[in-house]
Amino acid sequence: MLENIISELEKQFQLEAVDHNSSDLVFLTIDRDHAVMAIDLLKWKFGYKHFVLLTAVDFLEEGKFQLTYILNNPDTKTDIGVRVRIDREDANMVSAHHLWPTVATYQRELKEMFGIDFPGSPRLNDPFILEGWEGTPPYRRDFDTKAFAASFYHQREGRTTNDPATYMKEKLYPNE
Amino acid sequence: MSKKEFFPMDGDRTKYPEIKSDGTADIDLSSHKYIKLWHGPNHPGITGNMAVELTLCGDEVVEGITHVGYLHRGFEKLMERRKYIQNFPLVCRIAVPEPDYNEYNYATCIENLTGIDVPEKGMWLRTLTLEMARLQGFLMWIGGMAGAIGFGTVGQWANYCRDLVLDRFEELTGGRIYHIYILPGGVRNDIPEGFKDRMEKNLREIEGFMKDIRRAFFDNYVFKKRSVGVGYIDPAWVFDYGIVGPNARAAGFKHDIRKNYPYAKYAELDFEITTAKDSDIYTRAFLRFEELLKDIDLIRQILDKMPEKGDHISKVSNMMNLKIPAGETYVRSECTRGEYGYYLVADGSEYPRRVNVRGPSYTHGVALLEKMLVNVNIADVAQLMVSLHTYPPEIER
Amino acid sequence: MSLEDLNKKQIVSPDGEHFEVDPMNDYFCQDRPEEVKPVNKIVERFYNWARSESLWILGFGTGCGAIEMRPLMTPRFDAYRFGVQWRPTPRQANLLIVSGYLSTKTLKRVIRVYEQMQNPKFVMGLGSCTINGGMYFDSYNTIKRLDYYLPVDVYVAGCMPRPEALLAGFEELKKLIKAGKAEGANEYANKFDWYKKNQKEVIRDWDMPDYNW
Amino acid sequence: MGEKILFALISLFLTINYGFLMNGVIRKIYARVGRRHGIPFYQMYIDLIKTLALRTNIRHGTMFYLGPVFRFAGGVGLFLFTPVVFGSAMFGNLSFSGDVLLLLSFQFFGTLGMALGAGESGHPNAAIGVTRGLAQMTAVEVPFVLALMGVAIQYDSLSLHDIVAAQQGGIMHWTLFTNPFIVAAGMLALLGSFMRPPFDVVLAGQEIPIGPPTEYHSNYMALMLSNRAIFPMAKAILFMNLFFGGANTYWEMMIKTFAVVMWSVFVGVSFPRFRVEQSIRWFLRVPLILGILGIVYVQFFMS
Repeated sequence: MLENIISELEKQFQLEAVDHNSSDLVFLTIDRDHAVMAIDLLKWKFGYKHFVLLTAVDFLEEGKFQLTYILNNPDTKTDIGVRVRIDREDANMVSAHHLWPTVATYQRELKEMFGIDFPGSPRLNDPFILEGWEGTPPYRRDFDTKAFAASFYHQREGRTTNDPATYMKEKLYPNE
Repeated sequence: MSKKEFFPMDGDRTKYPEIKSDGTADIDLSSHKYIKLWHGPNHPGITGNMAVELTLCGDEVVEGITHVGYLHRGFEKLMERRKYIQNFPLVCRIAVPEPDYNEYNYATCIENLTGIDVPEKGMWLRTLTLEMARLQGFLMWIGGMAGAIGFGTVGQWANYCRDLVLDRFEELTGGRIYHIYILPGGVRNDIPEGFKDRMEKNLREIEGFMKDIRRAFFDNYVFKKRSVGVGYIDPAWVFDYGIVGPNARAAGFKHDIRKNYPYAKYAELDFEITTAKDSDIYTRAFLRFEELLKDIDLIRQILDKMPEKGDHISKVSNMMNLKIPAGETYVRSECTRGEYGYYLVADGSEYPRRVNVRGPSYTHGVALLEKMLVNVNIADVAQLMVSLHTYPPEIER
Repeated sequence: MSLEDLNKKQIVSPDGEHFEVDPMNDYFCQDRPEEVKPVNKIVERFYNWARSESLWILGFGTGCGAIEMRPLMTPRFDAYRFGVQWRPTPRQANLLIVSGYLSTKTLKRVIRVYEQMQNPKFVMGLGSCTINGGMYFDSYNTIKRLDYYLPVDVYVAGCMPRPEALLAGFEELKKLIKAGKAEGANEYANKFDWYKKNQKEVIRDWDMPDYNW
Repeated sequence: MGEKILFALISLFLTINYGFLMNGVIRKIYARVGRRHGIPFYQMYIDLIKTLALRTNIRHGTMFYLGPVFRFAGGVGLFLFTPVVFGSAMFGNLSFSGDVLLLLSFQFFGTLGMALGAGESGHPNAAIGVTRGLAQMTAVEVPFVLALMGVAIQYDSLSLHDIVAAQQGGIMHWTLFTNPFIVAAGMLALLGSFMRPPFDVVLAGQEIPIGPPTEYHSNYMALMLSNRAIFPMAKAILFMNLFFGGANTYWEMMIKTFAVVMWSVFVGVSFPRFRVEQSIRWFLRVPLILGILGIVYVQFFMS
């Protein structure tokens, strides 16, 4: 089932990688410019009409963001994850809000939390979750939340940190 | 003078507000025809800590904008800097009314990527907790629904029933709200002795209350008058707006993850997908009520079919510093609000690269709610929100 | 609300009348809060008894602790027995329960709500996250200790605190009020500058008046 | 005359306390239906003291202050001109011939005053609540006035004293049995003016918190709490006089008013609330028809 769709897609697009997670979940990697077209095709031709989620993964070491669109076909009960690698610098992506109105919400969140731009997406620049945030978008991996929290907020003294494995061993099984 | 001219606001209300060419509503605030009103965050008629910015024309909402983020703690960021096992206390706090779904999804993500097996009894116990979580979630929801239209009596009864379920949760897991019961490889504790009898006693009491609630609430003239025909969900919106769960089933979309994508032990249980037609507030409420009754039945089935003996958790070596090979997976389950999904990306280290939570409220509470708020009476905003069963922490995490 | 809304502006009434609105003066009271000393000791003791026996909670669920509010007010735990009631508007409430972690976005609303409550007013911090950040100690969006931003009378520890713990918290608060030690409103007035400094350090887009009544 | 005023004040004092305790009992009943223990029955007094004990208060202008005063005055006025106990010098109050008309205006007086006050408070919730309240009150007045007219026609008098006098001499002389239609219309109208579900969208906690009293606190709130004690009592006494044969002793009054109030309480615990336009439509259907039937009955079958 999924193989047919993938071979169909391979005819039209350059699939960079195909990872079979299980019999009904497969992840594809498509380049930035063709990804939304492929999603369009998946939606209208192959019946992947339920949009599950859109999120980004920060691969700081490679200088890339990975956008993941997970689509679900409720009839065949299969999922396809479309992965797109985009540059971390000047991150932007083709908007997919014309396919599902609800995608605009995900794109608003990604814009705010990762700083990924989706030109043309409605209300993209309205504050969504954060208020008055300045500096690095918080979900980027180079934003150190602990250092930020320690310097920005008033802390109560006396907090200690333990390594869970050794601490648990000391407390619970001191003789082992 | 015709009736239409005499009552210009009568007739087809969907024409107001007029839509401009760019798709936004034509609302001129300086014309003094409109009132801006914040429904929340400090408002008893709001589901959790979120806000809806309403523009009113008379008693009618012409535009609603959802504001979320009041509960944002940055879970997905915090999870990236904790080890896999350390994340279990975090994940359950994403959705407070039903924390077990978070634990289940997250644990299953880890199991999928590492190949940890779950023993038979562990699976049954997981199914039990998930179903109990659904039951108490629906009970709380009925309380909220009744409260949203000023029916405190039913709200009290429903919360009384919920406390009975929480008692059993406490017995099974040790926690009232947060359980941290489901771990990779199974569940934390075995089932206590005599649990089944006590559960049965509670279920019987709840069923008795449900009979009363059905008579007092769902057969209530005023409630029907208030809710029939209000807050209609067009079946055509189901995919556009990512509607899942009872909201979609009430619109006629036969989709239940427990049945369509059987997880845990649902394949061995006997139940049917509840569907309805013409999703208005009453239909959705009644559908949830029917699901609640089915949950009671399912809990009985689970307790009957659960094996007496067996391990509840498999041995996992080096759980504290669990390393997961690079890979990604998506796991879904059916909570009271619909599809609850976890997307986990592992990069081979002891820390997850990314965990993304797909809360069902994410689509219900923002895009869909904003659409449905238009042309709704201001008095119906609260019950509309409750009937969608939005829960803000899922939206912002 | 944004900062621009606070600037002076011209408004045309429906009759075509022009008039100028200065929101800072017209909509808000700019006066600082002032300490109000109790007048008579015996009367005050009687009043304190009444205050302690009639706690009106503001119905503002700021965090996940709000989920235990329903069991608290419903048959199992029934806080009404102790004169604890629930009020939807800050004007009539005198007890603010900060139920759990506060993101900076909520903190702003909580400060406004707190300032709209009338003296005497009490604050109860619920959960470990209001005490020292709890499990969100490294979160970039939640405050780590509540007492730097609002005067807290009672903390209820736990994550999350059970309704029994809350009832115990009410009893503790009642004792404090009866002893005349719950003077949070006066403390807020006395240390107003300090509190405002702390609040402004955390809330980066301060787009409201310094004191909202 | 001076004696009369003194007696009226005494009966006001007694009845306001009865009202406070009654409110406590009502909340207790609400709690028991919801399987709770409920607040102490004397909680209303503590609340009153506490609201008076607030150290600061915000005033939004003169009308804001006068709103609760008007409301309280409306409640007290309604009470003072209603004979509490028939034929008693002590509890006869300032009843005079034609007082039914005065009571009608006192009914609305408080609501109007509250509307002005809440409007001045500047809170949108208060304004929305007040418009709802006025609209609903107007709809409630229609069956109520019909019932009142029916009673006035039936006994050929506009004096409550005469109306009660005409109902003496056994239970079968009560309006309840001589003309059940107008009593039904009046009792349904009573539900609307008591601000309990299903007609309490004015003070709805969830839909619009909490309507007109949104901005009120401290002394203003205390006045409104007192009004909540006296106004339903006055209303219940009025209904008792109109429909249930008045009272010959204070105890009889207490029992009868308790029954009248409980009627609204029992309806209140078993229904959610209507939207305002639904409740207006409802009042303009069933109670209105009953009221007209009652008048027709009085006109054509009783004379």
